[in-house]
Amino acid sequence: MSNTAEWQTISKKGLWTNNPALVQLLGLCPLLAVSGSVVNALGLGLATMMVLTSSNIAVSLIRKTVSDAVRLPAFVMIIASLTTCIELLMQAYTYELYTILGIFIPLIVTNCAILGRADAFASKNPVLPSAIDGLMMGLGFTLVLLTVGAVREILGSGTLFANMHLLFGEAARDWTLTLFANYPGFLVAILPPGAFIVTGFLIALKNIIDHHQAQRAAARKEKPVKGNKRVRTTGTIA
Amino acid sequence: MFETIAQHPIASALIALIGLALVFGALLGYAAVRFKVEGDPLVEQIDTLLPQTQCGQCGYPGCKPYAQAIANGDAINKCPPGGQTTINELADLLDVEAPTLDEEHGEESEVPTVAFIREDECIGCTKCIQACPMDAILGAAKQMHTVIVDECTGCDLCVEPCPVDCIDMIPVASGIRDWSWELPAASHEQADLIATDTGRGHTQRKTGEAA
Amino acid sequence: MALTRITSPHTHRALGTGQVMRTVVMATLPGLAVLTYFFGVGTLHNVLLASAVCMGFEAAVMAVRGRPVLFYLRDCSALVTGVLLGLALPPYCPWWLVVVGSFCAIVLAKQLYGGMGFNPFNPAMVAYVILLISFPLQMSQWAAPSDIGGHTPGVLEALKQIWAGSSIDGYTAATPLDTVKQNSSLMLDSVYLQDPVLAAGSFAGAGWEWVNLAFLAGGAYLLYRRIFTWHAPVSMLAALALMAIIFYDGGSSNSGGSVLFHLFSGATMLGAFFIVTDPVSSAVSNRGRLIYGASIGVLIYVIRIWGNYPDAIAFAVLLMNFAAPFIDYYTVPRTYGHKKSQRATKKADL
Amino acid sequence: MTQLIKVWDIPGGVHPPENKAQSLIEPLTPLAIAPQLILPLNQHIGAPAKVLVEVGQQVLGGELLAEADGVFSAHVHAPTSGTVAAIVEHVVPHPSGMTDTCIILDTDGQDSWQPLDEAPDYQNLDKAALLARVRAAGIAGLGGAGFPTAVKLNPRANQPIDTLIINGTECEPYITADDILMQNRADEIIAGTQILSKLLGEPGRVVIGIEDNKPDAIATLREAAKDTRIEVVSFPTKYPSGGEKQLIQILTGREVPAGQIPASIGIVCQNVGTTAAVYRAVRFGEPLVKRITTVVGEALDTQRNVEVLLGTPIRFVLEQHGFNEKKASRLVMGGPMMGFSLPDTSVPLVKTTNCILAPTRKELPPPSPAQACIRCGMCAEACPADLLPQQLFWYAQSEDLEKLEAHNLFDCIECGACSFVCPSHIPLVQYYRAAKGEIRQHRIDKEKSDRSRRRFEFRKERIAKEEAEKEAKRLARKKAAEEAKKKLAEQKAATGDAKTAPAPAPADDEKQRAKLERIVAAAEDSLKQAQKPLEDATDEQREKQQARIKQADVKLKAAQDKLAALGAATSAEPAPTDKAAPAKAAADDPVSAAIERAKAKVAMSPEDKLRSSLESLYKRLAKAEDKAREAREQDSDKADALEQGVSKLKEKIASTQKELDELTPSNVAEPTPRDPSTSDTSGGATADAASNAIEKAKARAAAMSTMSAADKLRNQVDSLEARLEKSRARLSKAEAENDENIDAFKAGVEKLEVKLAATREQLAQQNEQA
Repeated sequence: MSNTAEWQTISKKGLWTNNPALVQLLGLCPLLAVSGSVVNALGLGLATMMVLTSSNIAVSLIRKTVSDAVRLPAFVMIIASLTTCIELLMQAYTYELYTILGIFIPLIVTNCAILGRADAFASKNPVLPSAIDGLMMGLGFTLVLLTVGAVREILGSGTLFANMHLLFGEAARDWTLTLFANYPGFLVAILPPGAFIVTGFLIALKNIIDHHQAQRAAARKEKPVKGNKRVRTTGTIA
Repeated sequence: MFETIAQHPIASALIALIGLALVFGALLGYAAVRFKVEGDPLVEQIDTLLPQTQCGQCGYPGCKPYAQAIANGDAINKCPPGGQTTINELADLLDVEAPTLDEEHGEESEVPTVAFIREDECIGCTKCIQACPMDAILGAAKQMHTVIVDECTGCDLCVEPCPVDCIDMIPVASGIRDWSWELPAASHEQADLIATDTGRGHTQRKTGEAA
Repeated sequence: MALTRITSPHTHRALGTGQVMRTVVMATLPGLAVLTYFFGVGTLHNVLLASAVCMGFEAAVMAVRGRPVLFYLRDCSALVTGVLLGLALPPYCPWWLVVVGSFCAIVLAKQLYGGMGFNPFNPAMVAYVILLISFPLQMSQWAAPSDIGGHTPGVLEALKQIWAGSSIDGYTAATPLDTVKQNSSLMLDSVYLQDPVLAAGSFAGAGWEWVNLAFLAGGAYLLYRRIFTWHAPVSMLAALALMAIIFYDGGSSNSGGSVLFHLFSGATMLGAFFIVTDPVSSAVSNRGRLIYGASIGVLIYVIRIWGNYPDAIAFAVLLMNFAAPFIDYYTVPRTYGHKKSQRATKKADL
Repeated sequence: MTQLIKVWDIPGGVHPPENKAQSLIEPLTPLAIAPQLILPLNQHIGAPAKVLVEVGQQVLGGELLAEADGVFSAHVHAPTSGTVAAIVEHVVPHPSGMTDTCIILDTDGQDSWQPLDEAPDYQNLDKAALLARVRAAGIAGLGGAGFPTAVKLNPRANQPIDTLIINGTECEPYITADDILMQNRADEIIAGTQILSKLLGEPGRVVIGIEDNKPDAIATLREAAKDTRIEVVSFPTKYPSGGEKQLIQILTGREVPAGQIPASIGIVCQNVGTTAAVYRAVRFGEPLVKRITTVVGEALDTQRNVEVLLGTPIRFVLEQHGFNEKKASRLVMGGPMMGFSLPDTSVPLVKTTNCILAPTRKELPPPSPAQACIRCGMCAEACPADLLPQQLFWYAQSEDLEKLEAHNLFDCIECGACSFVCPSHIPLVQYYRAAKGEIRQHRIDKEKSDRSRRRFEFRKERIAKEEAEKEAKRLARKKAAEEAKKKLAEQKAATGDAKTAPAPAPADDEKQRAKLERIVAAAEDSLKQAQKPLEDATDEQREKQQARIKQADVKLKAAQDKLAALGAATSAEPAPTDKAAPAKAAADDPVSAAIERAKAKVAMSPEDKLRSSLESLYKRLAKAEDKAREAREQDSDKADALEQGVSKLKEKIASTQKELDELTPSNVAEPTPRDPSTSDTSGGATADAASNAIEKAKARAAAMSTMSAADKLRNQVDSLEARLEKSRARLSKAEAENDENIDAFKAGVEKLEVKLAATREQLAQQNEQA
């Protein structure tokens, strides 16, 4: 099972073709709510990624012992426990960020992307692929979160990487890039509508790229034989 | 009683949970019986959208089996006789995005056709009669066969079995009485054109018009 | 002989979309003139800049979409959006505010939804709201009307302010609606006496009453030309007046002022005849437009009195834009020969 | 007094520029007879008329050229004397610009008429006689729709008519044909109205409705109607108050329920032109061969109203009025709001042509390209049916047929008011027409696919049953054979004759019963199917449907009777019904009988074979003729198809006979390939799509025959060779697999070989000649 090709497809799915935020449109609530700045986005993204990976591993481990009927409650239980762990961790190490993200950390439990992966992938696959799937899905989600956060931060307050010390300690305090001096602040970008608009643009961009790729692929592909799948509806004719 | 419960939190929690489980279980069971769906209405709905040519180009022996297959998750773009219209309707019904026709299953013909038997050459082998899913071919052994045009769906299943190749698929005659207006071109395409009866448009450019 | 075959009818009324739009722009001229008279060239500059930028964005998007640019510019809908946005923005606001607003109006609110006829919201109002919540400071600085001895900047001075960003604090004044909003729990009479703008006016504040009268005149002209029906604007004004009557408590500023004050201050008339009547984003049938207009009227009063913002046209209009399809659904007229009107759908949607 | 009559208003409506004055300056003039008249067989709603004349036949004016085919059809008469030059496909006035069958009449200029059946005492005629005279005159609504008038004047008994409305509205711009008719022939209109009134059982109210922009016509008609109970009502001018439903609303305040005809609320509406034509038909026996048409437009030198013979080519009419082709932007038949543009000037003038409009570019400029809909709602305000044109437009654009129907698309009268006011110049009406066409097509497809599904399922069932029966039979046979063996052994031991038990007989009966039961089921099914659409069908359709139901009923009853008879028979003795006859035959040892038959067939010489097939054909013919006669008596619509079948059988018999004749003297087996192009065409107009298709194929073959004979032959040889190759391949494959149908393949190959040889020979001959 451990061939690289399979891992590659799993990775590509998580990062691009089946990206939870851009394609499955799952977990939009945290995506829209906390992507106001890069640091928020990164914090929540990392937390989600960790929960996703570990929950995938856990679910994959117990997939043969849990019966079908109770699988969803079991998965939710696992995810809830892991989320609590992460919450406690964040409380311990990045307290300020924890207070800023507030309710959205515990709300990771309800992120459908996590339960979705657990049910759709981890419950049917061995541990290693599940771990990779969780990691890549989480990474894909985090990347989208980061992009949206960056765009919104730039548009909204004219800076990038502000307040990174909340996550990386005091050394990161002066990472802040001020892109425009005396920026008046485009408040809408920071408000939820801005998140919707930016996410919409990102999805559109992805679709454009996919469309171009599909066109190129179609140009390369040879024409299939027409009608070769036909069967007789009237039985065999002698 | 109440005190014992209060004194044993674990027991009381268990009792509460079991009680809840019983109540909800009963509720769910009742709902399952009460709202049971007879058969699979989805298959019927899909079947009514399919063109019923029974041509087998989808890879299933008939439209109903394909409808069943779609209900079970097969692709909806395998029906060339229905063409894009059917795919769109199916996509509407199933609430998915409409794909284009899978060319592996054949291509949509532009005009409907019917089978026509060149009667002088027919040797009366009855093979086409056996092949016709519609019972639309009349004839008997050693007798000339003929197609009931109104019943023929144009599936062309009869063409291949004919030993003397005397069956043609001919386009259905369309005349003044079948004619209907065409939709005008989409408005942004019309920007350069003038509205015409044919819709596709006399390519009369605005500049040409002014001249 | 090859004759062109053309679908019936073969004759058309001369009124075209472009002409409708140009008539609307013409009808804003009296209002624009009065605004310029009272507040100086600021608004005129806004209107010109916004129109130009809006047309520019429209042309750019059309070019990107591969559509004939000139053909679409000729319908003048971008011009109308630009003019309305320019009228709504405060005079002497910085130039980038106008540009950002135009971008929001044309690109975000109009073209992203598919261009003319497809936008669910009024583009000018979307832009106004985005600017209002993003840049509250710049958006709330109205110049003082010349009537009360306010200083009306000259052309050069105005240009300097707009393009170089020098301060305009010197000659701004709170609008009447602002004044009433900020002075709660006072008697209206004393508010009126305190505030120079209100004091100088005869019923709704200096300058503002004349601006609104001018827009009313423009609207009357459009009604006369039958560019739109009377339903939406009249029902909006009636609803607003009714609300003002119902909640008028005889003089405290909590009640928000008299009927005349509500009808002739702020952007009431501009909204009633140029925003509410925007056909694209409003309800379709006449009955629907009555409901649509009345709801806007009620909302305007509600937001003015109990909301956070002094004026409310934009918010009220956007909220009712949301509701327009819903109104349409319930106001389908009864078709000839049918017993009762059909709801928009026979079958429930999936 | 008439001024006090209340009129209602209609919603919507528009006021396009009237442009009526220019054609009213000159008086009404008859137009000269054109050298050639083109008379389409379908100048009305309904089935095309059936041709009664032959090419080359001399006809007199007023002679019946084609007779109505069915209820919703109308006669076509010769407008003047002349010779039938051809019966061909010709471009007809239709928005599609397509062709239809027309009778081309070369006029002789004599205009000699056959004697007309006058009725000076028409007032004493009874309803049936009056109606017969109207029908005989071939009158179809002259207002534009072309609904056969006799049908409209014969409402069903359960629909008492309380109001007769004569439509003199003429709301379309430019058209003044009715106006000038009312001014000139008010007496005829009044007399015609009285006839109509009598035909409809003297309804309580008889109204002539005229828009108030025709004061002269109103005055003349009021004068003429002075001593009658006919009211002449004028009302404000507004387009489209001349629409039947709109006029009813204006004059009575009532609305025609959706999907129904005015007769359902007790109203009949007729155009003034039709009314005058009815009078002339009843009084003078004059068929409808001419009408008043407005010829108008700035591209003409003369603009006026003319009385012109039906079938006159538009080109002729235009030439008489100084048509300037270069100036014209288009040519419209009908008014500018609802008329359609003509593809060229060779089309004829028909019963429904009320106007020929030749406008200049300045007058009616070409439409500007459509812009985006801005939902301004002007269309909804203009719509006389209170529809939501822009919603319909959106749905038509996205082809959302369900929503279109939910928004009552079919209540759209296509008046064009919405397109007229649309500031974005969207061709709304075209969208609606296209959508309507698509919905109709969709319904037809749906019906067909439902039928297909039933047939397929039925077939599967039948095959399953057959399999089961075969299996059962096989078992029974086996058992019988064993028994027979046993018996034979016993009988051998005892005494002589063997008599087998008629075991299979009940099985056969069983089969018979099963078959009949299936027929009953199918009949019931089709009855149900026919009844279902009845509920939502419109009145016109309803009649047809009822006929179908009756037919299904009859079938069902017959089948049930048969089944009952069979049931009775099986209980009594196994042979009374004729269908059970073979059962009796099979009662003897079936195995030996079959072997005998097979032997006989093998032993038959080709001659005998032909003879036997001839015999069977004769039998079939007799049966088919019986059936056809029966059908004819029942007036079933299948009669035609059956008759065609009969004629086909006859043809086949003839050809078999010929073959047999050839075979008998020479005794050389040379199958003569019939050339498809030489087989005669049986009857021109065929409603049946099947024969149509065959006809087409034949036509193609005929087209092929224009190729040089040698080329044709060469082509034939090529295709034959290819096919022979294919057949041989198949044969060898079959031989390899030891297929049971080897014989068939062999026969095919042989046939092809013979044909190829013959064709080659012919080709050689041809080459020699060349």
